[in-house]
Amino acid sequence: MIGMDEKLSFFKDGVRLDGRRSDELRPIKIEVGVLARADGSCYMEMGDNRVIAAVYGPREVHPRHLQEVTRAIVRYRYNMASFSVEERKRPGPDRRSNEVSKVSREALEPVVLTSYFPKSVVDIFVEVLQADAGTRTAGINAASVALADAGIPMKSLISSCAAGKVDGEIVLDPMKIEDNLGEADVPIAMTPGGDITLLQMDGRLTKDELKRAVDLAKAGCRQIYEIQRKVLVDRYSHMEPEICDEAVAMAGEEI
Amino acid sequence: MIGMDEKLSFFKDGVRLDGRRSDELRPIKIEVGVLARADGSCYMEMGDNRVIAAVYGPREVHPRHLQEVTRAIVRYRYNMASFSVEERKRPGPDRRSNEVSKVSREALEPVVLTSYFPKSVVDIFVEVLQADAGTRTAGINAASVALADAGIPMKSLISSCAAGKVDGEIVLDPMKIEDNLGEADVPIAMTPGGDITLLQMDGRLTKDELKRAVDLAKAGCRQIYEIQRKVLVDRYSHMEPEICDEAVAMAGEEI
Amino acid sequence: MIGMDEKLSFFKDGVRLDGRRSDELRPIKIEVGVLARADGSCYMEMGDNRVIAAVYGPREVHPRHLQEVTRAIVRYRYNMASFSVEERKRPGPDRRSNEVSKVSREALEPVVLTSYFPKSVVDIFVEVLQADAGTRTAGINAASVALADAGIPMKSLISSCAAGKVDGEIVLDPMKIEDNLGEADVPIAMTPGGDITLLQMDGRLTKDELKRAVDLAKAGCRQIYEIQRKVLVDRYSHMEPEICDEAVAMAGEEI
Amino acid sequence: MAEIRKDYLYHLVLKGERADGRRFDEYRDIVLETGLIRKADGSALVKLGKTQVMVGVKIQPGEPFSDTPNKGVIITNAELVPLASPSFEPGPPNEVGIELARVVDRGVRESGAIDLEALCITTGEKVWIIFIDVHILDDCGNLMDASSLGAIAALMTAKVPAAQYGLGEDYPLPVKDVPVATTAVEFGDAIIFDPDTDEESVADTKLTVITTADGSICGMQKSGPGSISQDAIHRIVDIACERAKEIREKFLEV
Amino acid sequence: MAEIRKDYLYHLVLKGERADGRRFDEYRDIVLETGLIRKADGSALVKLGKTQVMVGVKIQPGEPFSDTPNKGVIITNAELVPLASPSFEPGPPNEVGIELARVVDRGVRESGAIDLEALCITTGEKVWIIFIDVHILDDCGNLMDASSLGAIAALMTAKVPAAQYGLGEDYPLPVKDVPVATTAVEFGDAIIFDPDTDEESVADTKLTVITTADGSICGMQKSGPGSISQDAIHRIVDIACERAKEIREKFLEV
Amino acid sequence: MAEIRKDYLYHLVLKGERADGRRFDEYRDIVLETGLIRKADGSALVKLGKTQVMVGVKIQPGEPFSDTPNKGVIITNAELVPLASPSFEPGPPNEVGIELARVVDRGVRESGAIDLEALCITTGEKVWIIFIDVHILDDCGNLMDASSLGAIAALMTAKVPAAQYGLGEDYPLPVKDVPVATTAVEFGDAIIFDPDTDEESVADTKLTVITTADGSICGMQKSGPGSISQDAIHRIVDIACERAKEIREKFLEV
Repeated sequence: MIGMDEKLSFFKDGVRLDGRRSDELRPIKIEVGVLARADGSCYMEMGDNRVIAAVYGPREVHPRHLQEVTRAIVRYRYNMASFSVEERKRPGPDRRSNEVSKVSREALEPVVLTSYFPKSVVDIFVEVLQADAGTRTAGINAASVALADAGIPMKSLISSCAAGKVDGEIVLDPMKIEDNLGEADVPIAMTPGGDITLLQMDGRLTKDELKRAVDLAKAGCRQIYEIQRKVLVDRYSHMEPEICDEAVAMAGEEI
Repeated sequence: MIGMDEKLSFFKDGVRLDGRRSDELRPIKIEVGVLARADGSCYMEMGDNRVIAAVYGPREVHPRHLQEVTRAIVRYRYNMASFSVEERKRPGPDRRSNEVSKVSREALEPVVLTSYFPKSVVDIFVEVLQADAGTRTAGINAASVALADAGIPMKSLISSCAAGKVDGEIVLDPMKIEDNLGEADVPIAMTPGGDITLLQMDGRLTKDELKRAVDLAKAGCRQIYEIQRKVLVDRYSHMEPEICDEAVAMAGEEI
Repeated sequence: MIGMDEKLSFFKDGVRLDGRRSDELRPIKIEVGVLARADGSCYMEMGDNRVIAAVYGPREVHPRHLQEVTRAIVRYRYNMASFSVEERKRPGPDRRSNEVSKVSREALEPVVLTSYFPKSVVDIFVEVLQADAGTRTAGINAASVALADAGIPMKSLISSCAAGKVDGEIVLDPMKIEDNLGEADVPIAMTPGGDITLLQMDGRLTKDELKRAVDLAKAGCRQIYEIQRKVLVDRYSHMEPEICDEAVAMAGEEI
Repeated sequence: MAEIRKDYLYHLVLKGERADGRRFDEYRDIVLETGLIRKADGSALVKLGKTQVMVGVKIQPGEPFSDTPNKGVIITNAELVPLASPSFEPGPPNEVGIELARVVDRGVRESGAIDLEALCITTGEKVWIIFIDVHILDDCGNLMDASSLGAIAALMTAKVPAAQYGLGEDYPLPVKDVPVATTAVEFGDAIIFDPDTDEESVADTKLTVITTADGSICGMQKSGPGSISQDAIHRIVDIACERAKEIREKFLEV
Repeated sequence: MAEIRKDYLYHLVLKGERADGRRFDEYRDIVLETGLIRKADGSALVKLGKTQVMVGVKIQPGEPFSDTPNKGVIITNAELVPLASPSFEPGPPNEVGIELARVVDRGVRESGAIDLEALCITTGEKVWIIFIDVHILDDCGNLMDASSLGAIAALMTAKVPAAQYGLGEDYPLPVKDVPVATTAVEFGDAIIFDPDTDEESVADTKLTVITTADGSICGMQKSGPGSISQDAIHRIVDIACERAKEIREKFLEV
Repeated sequence: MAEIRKDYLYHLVLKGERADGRRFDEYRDIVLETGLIRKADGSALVKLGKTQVMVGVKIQPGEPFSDTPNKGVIITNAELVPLASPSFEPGPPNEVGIELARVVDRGVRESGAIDLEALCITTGEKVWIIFIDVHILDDCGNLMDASSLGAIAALMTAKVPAAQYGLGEDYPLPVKDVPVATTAVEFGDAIIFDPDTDEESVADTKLTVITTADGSICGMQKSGPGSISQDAIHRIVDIACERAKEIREKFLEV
């Protein structure tokens, strides 16, 4: 992933170009319930990434033949706004966003209690308003909170972030320039209990480096989980006890 | 809408380039019942515009989920033949024809008695064979007659034409060159009673000019209405009394 | 179909460029039952053409509104692999493959006993892995055998090949260079009884030449039929008697 | 179509008759008007009985195909717009529309009707592109023959709009042959020409034969889910040559 | 929407009231933030009550249209993404999205807001292409006004990224006029501005009027399957000019 | 798949067995044939048990991407044609087909298997485009491994058709590494390699690991709506490296 000409140092005085340590996440901001029409929603910033997730459902499935008799289906649509990237992107799905939608859905499905709502659908929509490496992980984080906000029963939240390799070193949560010119990228998602629900990798790593990357990304997920949990607790602790209990329970019980 | 280089006079000796006065329509020709397969049809020429409208229905709705329980739905498809314009147009709908279809449908829906035919559809198809500014208004005029020819119950006919501004003057029914190089275009459609069912405007007008344009276009609609009415009366007066009565009643009762 | 510059002789010492006589087919290889998932399948080589046909069904029709109450519908999808032709072909159907699919389906429909399976569909899929003139006829031959392999009741097999005109002479089964630079191409398909179920022609022929071309192509079809029949008999003669009887009966009874 | 109607048509044919009184090899009335569409470079409205087809020809400069750098390009398209029949649906051409366009195209192309080399402007760079757009207005049967007739009539009256592109004066499109399509169906032993919608649906298999001015055949297409005997094929070809000659003489004399 | 809710809204209007307590000609609160999207060349987030719209502007070199070789190009698109409403579906823009984009485009284009000739780089070869992308985030009614406001606000704060393409220094997009769209619905005799989703669905016919800084009208669109009286049109135009002026002064002062 | 079949497979695994008698880390028989498609510049037919995949490679001159002006281009596509499985439908690739193509592509790209700089013809203008087309013929499970194997085998036997384009003599495509994909599923505590269709549908989550000749990992993909433990991941990676080595030695020795 790196060309000779573009060689540049990703570290200066022991810290990364944006001042982070190797094991440090970018600044995170999460707001829950930001949309009026959606059943649940969440706005998230991870560094320069800006994404919004909305959840609709459980609701009726169209077209009908997609219905499952014993459980709800989950749909996930990851979409980049035309203006979210350097060069204007044509509107609509491309091959990359199709793949991201698939793996993101499969990152969340393991915790959604789909058997509670046979024949229905839970629709998750993620819009990327600004992209700076890590939009799929930011989208999964936001979607997880939006699901909780929509009151969709889940075994737990899902938290997601990537680890990468730059200048031979394993780093947490690579930003755009590290991702473009780095040597590897390993996005993961996991439950608070440590089960991996998303795992992709590209670049080049030894077995040992891979292990360190997964360990580091898991540590990142744990930090993100604490933030997700706090946001939900803050939002629902002002509500009537029973609603609050349910949301907080979901946010917390598995940690 | 006008560039300095292209400046030319749209009036010569007080009349327009094609010899019309400011408040004069282009020559109109209407033929009703021109197609054998359609339930109702109408061919119309307005100056150099040549359009055909066909109506099918009320008939069953496909796909089913578009059905409305309490009323018929109305669909309208405005389509330009590839050879209808200077530079060959790619077949199929583009953004402009999608918008024209929408506003044209909404120009006719107010008079169609949709509650008479729940769960069904009235399909209106308009093909533009030659275009010379004003095809949407010609299409609405033809579609209105085709609806009557199909025996679709309506509160009244709809008549449509545009007013424009060229060389600072408000003119009726702009032709292509006036539309391309003129300063504004205001297509309208209306019931014989004067209710506006289509109104669009682009270009630049003062409030006063707008009022004069709408007044002029309404006067044009009234003339067109008389022609539409005459064509239907002529056609159905040779028929059995009851059919004739119905069609003529529809054509005439509201004036 | 021929330009002056490209003029070349298609015959040398009385035989064609690949050593065949005018009335000789290219080498044919047929394998039946080559796919595990399909209900019936057949791989076929005709000269440099390589095609695979699969049959699924009778099975349920999706979408439902395509169902026929009194009979099975037959679908046929002819598809060329991107790498099957000189210049890479964009994946997916184009206008040519749509037409080939239609005429190929109509070449087989006359012998499929569709009334045995109301409301169902018999799906035939033909993939061209390498193309060298005559893919539609190879596809029909393979599909016919695959239908028998799937146990779809048929009145008879269908056999297909083309005749062409090169250097003023009528030849059987033109290969690519003969097709590209020749003067006419006449693909046909027929039942063992001689009924024509596919007939197309392009190029330029006199009435007399057309007759000779059809006669020659029919003779080719009869040879192909013998090969198809032998392949099916060989395959099913090792099976339990009743299955064998049925397949062999189908393969043979009409000759 | 109702079974009873099918039986009726069959029985008529057994008696040597057709529902509209025509002889088996008789065409419906043909009306041909050219030049109605001023914005097209050539156009023709064909009425074949109640069937109505408008064909427009547009001619524009464009790039040649890389394997024929000194030849003009023909692109034929047919739109079965839903205005023309309750069975047509909006959307890109389905296989019926594609087949129609390709058969019309085959007639024009294989007959050598257009002198493509005369349409080269700069070898390998710029040639004239001929767009033949078939727009079906009313489908009362036998679209193949109506569309093919419209196409050659529109081409024969088309002008190459050279002046508009600074390429000299306009000139008539160079037409070298006059292909005519003739379609028939087999009804038991009978062969019926120019089928209307009912006859098409009863017979379910058509044969279209396209012939050139010198009586050669330049295109054929069997269409529909049935079979046809070789004998019928040759009988259709014979009559098609005659019918095409009549149509050519009546409507397409240069 | 349930019939009972419709009746309720109607009765409120008869009493001179609206469900959220606004006057008939009163807008919901407007919040406008520009420059939030660093990767866009201009951007604006508009909140109109609970309606939220993000507009991004991207500016790239490209080819001019052949009939305007010395003018920049404006391309406007609106995405009604399914995140924004239970009634929006994935897929290419439907007619509602297309109409929205075209009305936003009409305001920008017909007002002459952008000096297109100043966006020519090399006549006939290269000009700046302005992409205006309207991304609906939350549809709580009156997308036309919110999107139009977002578009002009994003344009007014946009920079032409010349440096990135080796075409000199970045400079602000030359904006010459400030079109503002104002939408109203007719409710019996009453005219109600800035309708929310409920009001839109009850009234079923909207009129959007786009005005320029000098009080001219540069675009109008009646939208919805009903009719409107000429009297209502002129009353809406009068108030639209006033409202647009207020919005321009409050949010769009250069 | 019927529940009863699922239970059966689960119970087998608990006993340390698989339905077809394989060990947990055992592959089905692999048959690899290259060069069958003369019209392609490289081709490979892979049989992995009953799974059959044909991969064709076409190499043509074209334009480079603007951000890599001196590098060839790889374009990978996978067609899950309906011939190959009752669950495949005609139409453009769905998300399963897209994922398959992208994982195959990832292996080739990230391993650096193709020396892209050696495929530059004229910097910024013309480079060789490598089209890798994966054509699934019979889906009996584990398409990822079969397709990846077919892709690298086709590439290793491909010739750059330079002569045909007047660009010198044909030469073998420069291949620098040999990525091999290995896929496993987690079944309770057991890890099962090279799953067939039944095993895929019971386990519902797969992990594909792509390794290079030097034992590095150059691509991974968890696929399916379940979760996987970190422990399982590392166990799969360990065995994948071994299996890949065997496959490389047996089938892909240069």
